[in-house]
Amino acid sequence: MSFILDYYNYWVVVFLMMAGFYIVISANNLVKKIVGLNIFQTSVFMLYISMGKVSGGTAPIVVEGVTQYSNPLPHVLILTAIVVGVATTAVGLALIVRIKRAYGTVEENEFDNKDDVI
Amino acid sequence: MDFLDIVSSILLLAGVFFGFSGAVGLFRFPDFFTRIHAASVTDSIAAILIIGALLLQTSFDLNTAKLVFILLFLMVTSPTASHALAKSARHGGLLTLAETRPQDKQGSAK
Amino acid sequence: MLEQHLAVLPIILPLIAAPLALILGRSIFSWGFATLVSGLAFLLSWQLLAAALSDGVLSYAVGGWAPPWGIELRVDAANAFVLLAVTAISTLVLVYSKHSIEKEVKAANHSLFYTAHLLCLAGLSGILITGDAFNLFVFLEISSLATYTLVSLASDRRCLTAAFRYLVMGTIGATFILIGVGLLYMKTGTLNMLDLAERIDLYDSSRTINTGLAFIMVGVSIKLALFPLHMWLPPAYTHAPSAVTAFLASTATKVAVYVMIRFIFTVFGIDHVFVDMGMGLILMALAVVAIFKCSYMATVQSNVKTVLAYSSVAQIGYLVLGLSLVSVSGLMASMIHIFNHALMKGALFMAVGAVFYRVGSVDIKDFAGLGRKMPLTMAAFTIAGLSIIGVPLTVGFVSKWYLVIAALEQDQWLVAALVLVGSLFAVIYIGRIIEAAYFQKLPESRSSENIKEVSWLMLVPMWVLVIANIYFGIDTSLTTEAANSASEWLFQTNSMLENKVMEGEVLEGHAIEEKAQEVSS
Amino acid sequence: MAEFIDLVLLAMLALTALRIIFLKDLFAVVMLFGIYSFLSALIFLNLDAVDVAFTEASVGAGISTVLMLVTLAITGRKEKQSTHSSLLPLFVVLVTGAALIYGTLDMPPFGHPDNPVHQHVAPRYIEESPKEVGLPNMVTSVLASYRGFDTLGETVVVFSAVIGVLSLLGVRRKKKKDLESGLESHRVLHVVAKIIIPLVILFALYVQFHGDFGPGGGFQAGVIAAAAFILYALILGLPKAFAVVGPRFLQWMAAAGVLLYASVGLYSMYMGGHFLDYNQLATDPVAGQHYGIIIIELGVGVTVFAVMLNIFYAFGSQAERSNVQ
Amino acid sequence: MTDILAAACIAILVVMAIALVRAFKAPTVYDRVLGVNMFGTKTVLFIAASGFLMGRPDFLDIAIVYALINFIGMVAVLRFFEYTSPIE
Repeated sequence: MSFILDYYNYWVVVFLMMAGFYIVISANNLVKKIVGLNIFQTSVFMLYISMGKVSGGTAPIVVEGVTQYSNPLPHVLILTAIVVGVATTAVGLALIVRIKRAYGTVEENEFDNKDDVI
Repeated sequence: MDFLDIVSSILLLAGVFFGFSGAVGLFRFPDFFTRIHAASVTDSIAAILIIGALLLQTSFDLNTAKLVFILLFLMVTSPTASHALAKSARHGGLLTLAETRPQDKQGSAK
Repeated sequence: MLEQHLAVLPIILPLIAAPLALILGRSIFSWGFATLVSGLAFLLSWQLLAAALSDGVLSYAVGGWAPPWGIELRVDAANAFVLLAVTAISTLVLVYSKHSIEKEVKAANHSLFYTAHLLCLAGLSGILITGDAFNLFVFLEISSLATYTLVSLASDRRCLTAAFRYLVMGTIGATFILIGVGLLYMKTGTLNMLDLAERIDLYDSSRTINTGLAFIMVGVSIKLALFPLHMWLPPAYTHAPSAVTAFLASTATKVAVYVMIRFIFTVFGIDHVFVDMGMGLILMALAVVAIFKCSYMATVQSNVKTVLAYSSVAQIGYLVLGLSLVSVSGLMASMIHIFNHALMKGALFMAVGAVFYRVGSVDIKDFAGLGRKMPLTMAAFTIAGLSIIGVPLTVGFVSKWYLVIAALEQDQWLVAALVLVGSLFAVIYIGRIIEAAYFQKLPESRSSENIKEVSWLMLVPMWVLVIANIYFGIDTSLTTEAANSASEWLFQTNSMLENKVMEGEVLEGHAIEEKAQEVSS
Repeated sequence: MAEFIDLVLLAMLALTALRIIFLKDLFAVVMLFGIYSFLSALIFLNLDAVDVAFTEASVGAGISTVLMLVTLAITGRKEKQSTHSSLLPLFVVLVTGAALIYGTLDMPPFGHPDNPVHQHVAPRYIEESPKEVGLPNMVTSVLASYRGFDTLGETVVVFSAVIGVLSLLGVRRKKKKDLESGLESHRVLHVVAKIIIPLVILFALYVQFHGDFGPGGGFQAGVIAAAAFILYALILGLPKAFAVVGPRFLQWMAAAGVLLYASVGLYSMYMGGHFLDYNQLATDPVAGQHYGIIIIELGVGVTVFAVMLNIFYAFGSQAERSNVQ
Repeated sequence: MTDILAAACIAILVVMAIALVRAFKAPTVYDRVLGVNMFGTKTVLFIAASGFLMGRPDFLDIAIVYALINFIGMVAVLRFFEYTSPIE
């Protein structure tokens, strides 16, 4: 039982990651692909934040009378990673808008048919 | 448990009760306009009660100010959002229950 | 002052220059500025290589915080050598790109192009120099975002889908690296690569570490377009503007190969990767398949840029093959080939870009008769093509020579033979193009068009690379020396790393020593 | 209690993710993605990552969702039936997931204070940073000082994003007043927006300068300030927003923020320290750290504000164009 | 007091879950938006209450952000409806 209590968090996070990953590689619609990519990344962020947690600890902002803090380093890394994620999302969505203008569709199989694939 | 705590608990429980009734209303009412009515009204009252309860827990510091800010913000935005959504639904062509019932057709004139 | 900050300057110079190039706004100004900055970065990395060759390793603590608490930049012979190639190519491509970009990118985007180029350069330099696993991810994303932008700047609509595919694949790769780094961090509590190396071995049999290794390897393999994960590369290289293709083909994947080398040799240790995990065999198999499959694919394409793109994937096979041999000479062959392949592919794509500039498309049939119309361009193409094939007196021959020697050293006769057979494919795909250029007549429909040689601004960088192809093919002392000391250095740190495990907590003391030194200086 | 909340939130997340896989209506997908972001921010909050929760809520649920909605307005909201088989993706995902589960087996237990993560590098941040850097918020200390180079990289990533979006979409300055109206018919929204927007900007300033002591900082403040302007543009229309802050100016601002950040680093080099060594900025190292952090947070805030708003402008003007045609 | 706060937090979580179900499956697209909106406002209350439960009430800033983002999301959705026909 303690085994499950120790790891359930990671397992659910893995499930979430894989759900996002599945959407990325199986979706035919480009917008949905980007949504999947975001879910995938957000779930990876949860993996990082989970490992920074200390049971009984509190947020890493100094308060009188608290000695046990959670680890601030993963938080810093994930702040950076979130920014990277939104930057990628913005560029990806901009590409989708242009693809819609150029091909009239955002379904992967449809614009593949419109060009001779190399 | 002193007096403030008791008042605060009562407010909290009342707020939760209204929150529940709104959620039930979301499913139980027959058409969109009645549902949004249930949701938005209870949303506001639940926010007032719960944040009011929390206000009693603070000791007049920055947190009090923040809570008041949240309360004001919710008071302004939540009804606005509901109103705008209902309006948008109306413009989008959604009909009330009375209008969709054929026998009430004559009553649906605005 | 300069010596003290030598390690950080190649990163921050283009990083600061990028916003300035945007502010300059006018195409001509940002071009001149970007070229100047890139040239300066080249000079700096020359200095850096000299310093690394004489002093061994340069460590720079950003923000004055000693590693592992702060971010460390670490320069040794290996990454200084790759950095030199990257900055050199970047400068040449920038010189070349002025006219090429005028033709292929619409005018409003010119300053954005140079900004993105500088960002990409800054990202690549950062990946090479940083000694921090997470910092590597950040710079990887800077260079990737800039790359997606650069690829999508072409006027053909197909560049958009190519860039999108690249974006999705690239982001998956980066996320895999992020997962891998996270798993390592979880087990070790550190992000500094040197410190990671120390602490990983304490948990040698850990399943978490092995999974982390696997994820980093897969992520890096996507970035370097190793065989089954290369699908993003051919469309991206084919449809990107020619100058961008020349830059990316000769730098981006090389940097990714370096990242792989770095993780294997200085973080995980070869014993762990090759002996315990058996990655050597996997990498070797994938490399051989890549060489054959993609060389074959290159022979059946009609678009010359696609031909060269598939050839690039095949060449990545050679790079990975060298490092999968796990020997100083194998690694040295890889390091030499990183440098040499940058020279060859840079020249080839520049020549193709020149053809595109005059003719407007680059199908093989469009090359017919160009040998007479554009003699200098086609001569450059021919020499660089011979280099790809591996004809003696070119750098291609040097690379293949060392690769075959390294394979024979380990009695891998089959591998050596396969390398040579792979070259035959290169004869076919390069031969088809050269045949069209010199032995076919210019079609009647084109004879009225005014096809002539391109301007010197495009020819000079192209020919600099061609001459470098020949020069380093004859005088191999610089490349072999640098590559040799780089690979010896990598093996040395690797063995140091394995010794330290025996001695237990030695690094703790070492780290404290370093910190003390910095405080006093 | 924290574990219980964690479990409930994780269950909700899993259900949301599953629902997103099977939904074909992209509008619903984007709505659920907003919820997904909100929920994950709650998880971050529950796991003590206050700053991360702050960022995820404002970026994931705010900016990303709004951008996705604008994209949907251009591309249409129905996903078509996929033709290729979903077996190969499923296989890839199962293999990857199995590898990860295999990796979890040797992981240190969740939340245990003896884990390597809490033993090696982090203790110095927790114990020393309030003295060395002098800020109560350790996340800000690590972000801006110990790992300031990462944050410079992060700012440059944001800057690259705007370069990419501008080169792809551009921002049209052409004013089409007769076509562009915002939410003209929603009078109530107009009034409410005028009350709220100044408050939001005030809140953004609070977050910017209070980030040293509580959750927040340059990045979050930039996003919130941008959100205020996005609200303005959504309700009153892009031309009116352009009149307040034009895209050209934003482009300049984005560059200026990065340069401000980098110039702190250059100045500390000039003063004889390493790049981004704030100790050199004043005679007292702690005061130097404080100056350095305030300036670089300002640089981050300026860049992020300019970039987020400019990206929205670019998407918004595209949506209007498609509406006209 | 803590017990009642904890009970209230759980109750708000349940309300959130109900709103989530509405967002999953809704008769009209407006109902979906309504569910999302309700989810958002209840989240604000949840954060406020749980802050007091955890003894760190200074995190109310996040509740403010949630309220703000929720509103912006709603406005964006309304704007989106002007571009496309929302009736499924």
